[in-house]
Amino acid sequence: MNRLLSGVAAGALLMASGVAFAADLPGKFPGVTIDAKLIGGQQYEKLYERIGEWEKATGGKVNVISKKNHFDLDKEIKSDIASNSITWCVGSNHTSFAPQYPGIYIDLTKLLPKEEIDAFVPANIAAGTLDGKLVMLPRAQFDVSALYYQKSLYQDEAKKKAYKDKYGEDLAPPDTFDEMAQQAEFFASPPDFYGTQFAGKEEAINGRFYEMVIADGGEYLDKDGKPAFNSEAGVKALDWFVNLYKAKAVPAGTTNYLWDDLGQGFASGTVAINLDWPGWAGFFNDPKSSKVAGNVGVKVQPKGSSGKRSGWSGAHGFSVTENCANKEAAASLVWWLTNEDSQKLEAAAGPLPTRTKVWEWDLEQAKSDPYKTEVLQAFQEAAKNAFPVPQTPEWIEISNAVYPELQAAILGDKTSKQALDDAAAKATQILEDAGKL
Amino acid sequence: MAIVSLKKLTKRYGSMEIVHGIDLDVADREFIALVGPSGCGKSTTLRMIAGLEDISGGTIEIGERIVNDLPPRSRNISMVFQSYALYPHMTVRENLGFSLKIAGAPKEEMDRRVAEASAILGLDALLERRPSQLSGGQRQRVAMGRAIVRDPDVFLFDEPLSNLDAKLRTQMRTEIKKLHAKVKSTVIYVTHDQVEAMTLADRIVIMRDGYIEQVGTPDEVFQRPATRFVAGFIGSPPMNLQEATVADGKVVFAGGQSLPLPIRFKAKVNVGDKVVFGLRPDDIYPAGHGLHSGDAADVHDVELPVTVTEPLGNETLVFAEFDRRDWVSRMLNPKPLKAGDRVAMHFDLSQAHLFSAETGKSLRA
Amino acid sequence: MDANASARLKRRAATIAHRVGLFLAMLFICLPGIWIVLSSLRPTVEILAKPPIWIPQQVSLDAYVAMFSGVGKGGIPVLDYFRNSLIISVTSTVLAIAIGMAGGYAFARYRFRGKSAMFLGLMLTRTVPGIALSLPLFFVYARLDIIDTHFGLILAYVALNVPFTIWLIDGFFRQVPKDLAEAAQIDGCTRWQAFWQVEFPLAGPGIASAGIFAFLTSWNEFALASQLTRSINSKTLPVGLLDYTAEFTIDWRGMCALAVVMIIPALILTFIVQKHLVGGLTSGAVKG
Amino acid sequence: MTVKRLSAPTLLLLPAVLVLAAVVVVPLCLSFYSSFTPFRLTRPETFFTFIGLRSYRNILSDANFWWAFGRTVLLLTIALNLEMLLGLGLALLVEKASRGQRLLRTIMMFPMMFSPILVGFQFKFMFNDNIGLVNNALQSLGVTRDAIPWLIEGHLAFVAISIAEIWSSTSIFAILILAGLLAMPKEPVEAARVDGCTPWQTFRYVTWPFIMPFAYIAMTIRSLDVARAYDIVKIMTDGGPAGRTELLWTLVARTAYSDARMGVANAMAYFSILLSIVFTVYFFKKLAAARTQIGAEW
Repeated sequence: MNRLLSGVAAGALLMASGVAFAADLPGKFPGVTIDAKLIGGQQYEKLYERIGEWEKATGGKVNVISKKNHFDLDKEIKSDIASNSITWCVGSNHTSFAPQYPGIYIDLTKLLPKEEIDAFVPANIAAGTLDGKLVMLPRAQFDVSALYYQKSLYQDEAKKKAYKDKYGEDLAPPDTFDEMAQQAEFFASPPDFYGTQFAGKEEAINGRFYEMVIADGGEYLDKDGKPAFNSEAGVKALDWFVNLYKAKAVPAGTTNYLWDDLGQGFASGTVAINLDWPGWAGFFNDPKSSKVAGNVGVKVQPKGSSGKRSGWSGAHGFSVTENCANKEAAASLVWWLTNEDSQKLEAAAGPLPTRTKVWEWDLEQAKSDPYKTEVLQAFQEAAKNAFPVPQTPEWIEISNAVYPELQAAILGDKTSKQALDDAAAKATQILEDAGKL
Repeated sequence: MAIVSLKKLTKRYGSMEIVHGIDLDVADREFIALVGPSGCGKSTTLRMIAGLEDISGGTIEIGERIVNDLPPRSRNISMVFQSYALYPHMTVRENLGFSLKIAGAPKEEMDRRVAEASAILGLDALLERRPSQLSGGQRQRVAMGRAIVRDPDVFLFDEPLSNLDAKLRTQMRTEIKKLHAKVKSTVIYVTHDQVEAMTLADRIVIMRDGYIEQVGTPDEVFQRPATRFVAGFIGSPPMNLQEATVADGKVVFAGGQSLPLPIRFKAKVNVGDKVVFGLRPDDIYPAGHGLHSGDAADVHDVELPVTVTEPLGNETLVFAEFDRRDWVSRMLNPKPLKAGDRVAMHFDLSQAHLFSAETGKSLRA
Repeated sequence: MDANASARLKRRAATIAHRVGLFLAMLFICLPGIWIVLSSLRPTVEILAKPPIWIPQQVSLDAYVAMFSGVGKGGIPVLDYFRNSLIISVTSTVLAIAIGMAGGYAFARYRFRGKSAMFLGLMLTRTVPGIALSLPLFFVYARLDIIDTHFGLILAYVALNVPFTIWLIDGFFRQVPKDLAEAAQIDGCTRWQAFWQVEFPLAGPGIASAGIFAFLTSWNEFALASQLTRSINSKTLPVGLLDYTAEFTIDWRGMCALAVVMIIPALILTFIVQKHLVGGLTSGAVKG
Repeated sequence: MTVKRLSAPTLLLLPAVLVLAAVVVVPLCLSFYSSFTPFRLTRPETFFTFIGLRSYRNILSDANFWWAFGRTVLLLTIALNLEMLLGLGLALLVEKASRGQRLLRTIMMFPMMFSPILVGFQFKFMFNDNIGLVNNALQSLGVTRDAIPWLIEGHLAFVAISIAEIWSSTSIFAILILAGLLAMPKEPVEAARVDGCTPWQTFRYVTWPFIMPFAYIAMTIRSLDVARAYDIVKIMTDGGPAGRTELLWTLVARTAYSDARMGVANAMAYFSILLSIVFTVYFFKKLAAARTQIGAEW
């Protein structure tokens, strides 16, 4: 019902504001057909209904030639590059994958008016810029993590007292990673209840590790692009994971968890604190899907030992290929899918927008809903500390080399230092092979 | 008119020759049996006639038409297989009518001919059954019925009775003979059982190792075997055959014992010739218990110890030791004998055969 | 008397043991399936409950309704996927069977040089893992411009299934006595007629079982399909399963519902032909 | 005529050969070539750089590769043998049942209807340490209090993968062995019983030799198709954690697509093909031997 209402609202807004840009954007492209590869998945689909409107407004036509999740889309794009068959115009893109194929997309600043690009949150534009080229325009699918927690735990007098007795501090949602670990251990009662959890494999663990290295004052790659995560800060960051695992404050299966396991774990009410993505906010508070509905608190991500908060972030967006025959039309479509109306449409369902105006609108909309306001405020705060993955084409490959080492340390096969040294050696090798060092 | 004529018919698999250029003429409406041990090439020959095997050389004529390269269906033949090869997914009626259906015969004709064949073979009650619901004998009859329905120039039988028990086999043998009398087609019948061949055929073709050893009427091949092989193959129990050397007026066996040289061979052999001496069990018998009265001109008597006896009721096969080997004799009007008894044996040398030890050919004039 | 009594007892014990064993085995086989069906009917909160809720409290068809309710409303283009899967699986099965019949017949009925080497060679093409094949195949397909088409996937599945169908069908033709085809030829059939009138009907159940194997392989294949399909033009159900996974989430209930939709046709088909399937694999003694 | 006959098998085999050449052989040649290049998906120009055997040398000296290789062999050996044993047991159980054969056989084949990828998801959820069915059941039944980390602990993860693999593939063994049991003549078994064999001896010396070819057929079929285990493992653990369940196929897939190092991945893939070939040829040999042993022309 909620969704329906917001859809109607978005539709109304669209009617109102559509006139403003009609002069230059979206433009007229009768007879032009744009082949597009789009990310598939229910939550992304709503936006694609707007494609029909673009077609009506411009006379162009959009032909969706692929719809898959980003991992498969990545595979597909790589196959296309390899077989020299990039015959399409518009592709879904993601800040984590984009650095792998900088060459195939055009610089959107050349095709779109400056004021349109300035309307985005600058950090998001920076994340989509590779070597000075704006390769993607972000849609309202911006991701940075914030802390979800079960409110009731912090209101329980017995727990408060026990915590105070044990640690001499008041029990409150954690502000630092150290506090978070301490509380996680305090709340944990395996196998029925866990203090926290983390995604334990692939880019997920590597990304979290990356985030914490920064928060602890370290660097992942130094300014020369050399792996630098086997520093003191790195060891401290990794130890955080190792100690939680050792203390059984996280589920034993956590090293095999990905995001979906985390979300479902928290929704099952068996996890106290969860550092997670904005996409889950609605899910966690929906009694149909979550046992903790009504009991969810959200807070900005904790500080590291350096006092810095850090937000490893990602954003979905759309890019236009160099091979595209009608780049103006393609750019117009990309703009259309990321313009204010589109972002409002998407943001209404929960995800974070990337346009400044839409943030404001979003907060305004949430006024009557305290939970949503809390969520948005927390994430807006979190977004201030956001940064994308290092923009090197080898990032994914490095990630694949590093994460098994992180897992080895967490599971106790290696010490943190040893694991990081091994990982750094592998990463260095990869960069050398690629001719980057 | 269905004369079958094979000329220099040869079959090779790669470099191996299975049938070595055989010649054979089969007269119209003749019943001819191809007989021989397994691997002698008789089935291959039949299958070449049927068109199921390519021929490697020579010609095959059926009804004065060369059919070398014609497919089976164009040869106007029918064949009864050892396994019967009934189509398991069709009823008896469908099996019988199958060839007509393929030929596109009208329904009335099909029904008529199936009914005819079924009447001849007594299959009326079985027409709607499937082969799996039939007994061995019934299947055999269906297989023959299927062959009859086609009204072929030539019937080919490939060991049709070998899957039946002894009693049924005898019975079916008679039926085949009757059938031939009725349908009057040319029949080529392959069997490894010489009794079948003898009882059924007008002429018998005895094959060995891809060669024809002898062609003749049952009487001819029995009485005048052309080779040692034929002599040993035809007749039950088989002919006693022993290697021997011709000496002055006698044949001396390996063990040193000897028999007089049969009179009719006196002019055919020389002293020192290596020969094979053959005498059928019917021509060795205890005095007074033989086919013949025993007073023929060329009879030789020896007293021999009995080793084994096989009583068959009306006769007893007596195995007696001579020259350290067992010789089989057929004793008519049997008298009780037991192992170890010594008995006087008549050797009817007028019926004896001599074959060249070297070529195996009969030394008879 | 004593011996008889104890033997009887033993036999009864064996019967009971057999029943229990059978029940446990069937339970083990069915449990994951039952669990999937249940999961598709229960709200996520119940599936993931801790402590577990064993007896379903709220059962609904919401997931199925959502699945069919169209893009943007929690739905996926399941009808398109279903249609693609059906077209691709059926066509590739029919083709694989046709080609397999030709090849199997050649192996069963003809002698030719290098036969066993040829046979092994054909079989070994099947050993190439899909994951090793997917990219080079993609290259070839990209050149031929048959990516994301039914034809492309059908071709791939035919190749995937042909070695196996040749092998099975070869075996079935061997079991049909050569005599029968020969008898048919003497009865006036051409070789072609003899094949269709006699050998084919007899090998029929066997061919049906080869067909089932081929169909299930195509119906369930993922590795190649995920590489060679891209959009609703050709995406099949197994690839469609991934629509329920996104960057951060898996809609387990929806996935289970789609899984049920996927399994039911295969289940019905197998139930119908299972008699032929086992019978086809056994059809041994044609001759009585 | 002779010419025509000669070409008949050729003609009959032609479609199969053509399809396989197009879909398997040509792409394989392509990938074989690329295994001698440093080919990266994202840099197509590398396809034309020739580096000889360097990829192979690198692989051969890579301990992780050999671990994956060994683990794959181990998984295949364990899984195939267990599948055969369980399939045999299942077939015997079903064959003995006097009623409900149709239903039982359908249930027996049930797992064949599950796409491997679905099997992967399903077992991943069932083995989840926190909310998975297995741990829930064990805890509810009071077997354990702990959350057993099925997919984490080295041996357990291997066990979990094996269970999923076995669950999904035992059917094939069961169905083929059942076919063998049904095709088996009854007389030898009866003879053995009269001759004083115990049920076990009857099975060991009479039944088993007869159904052995069927078991080997199943083995061969499975070894042709083992790589389908990839889908399962990919979803369940994807080789992790810390490479504890890394198999050749997961390694190849990650190297090929995620790392985009296609050249190296193809070199690895050739080892996995080799492995499949060795298994297949081995079982073919066994099959031939078993056939001649009982003189069954199957």
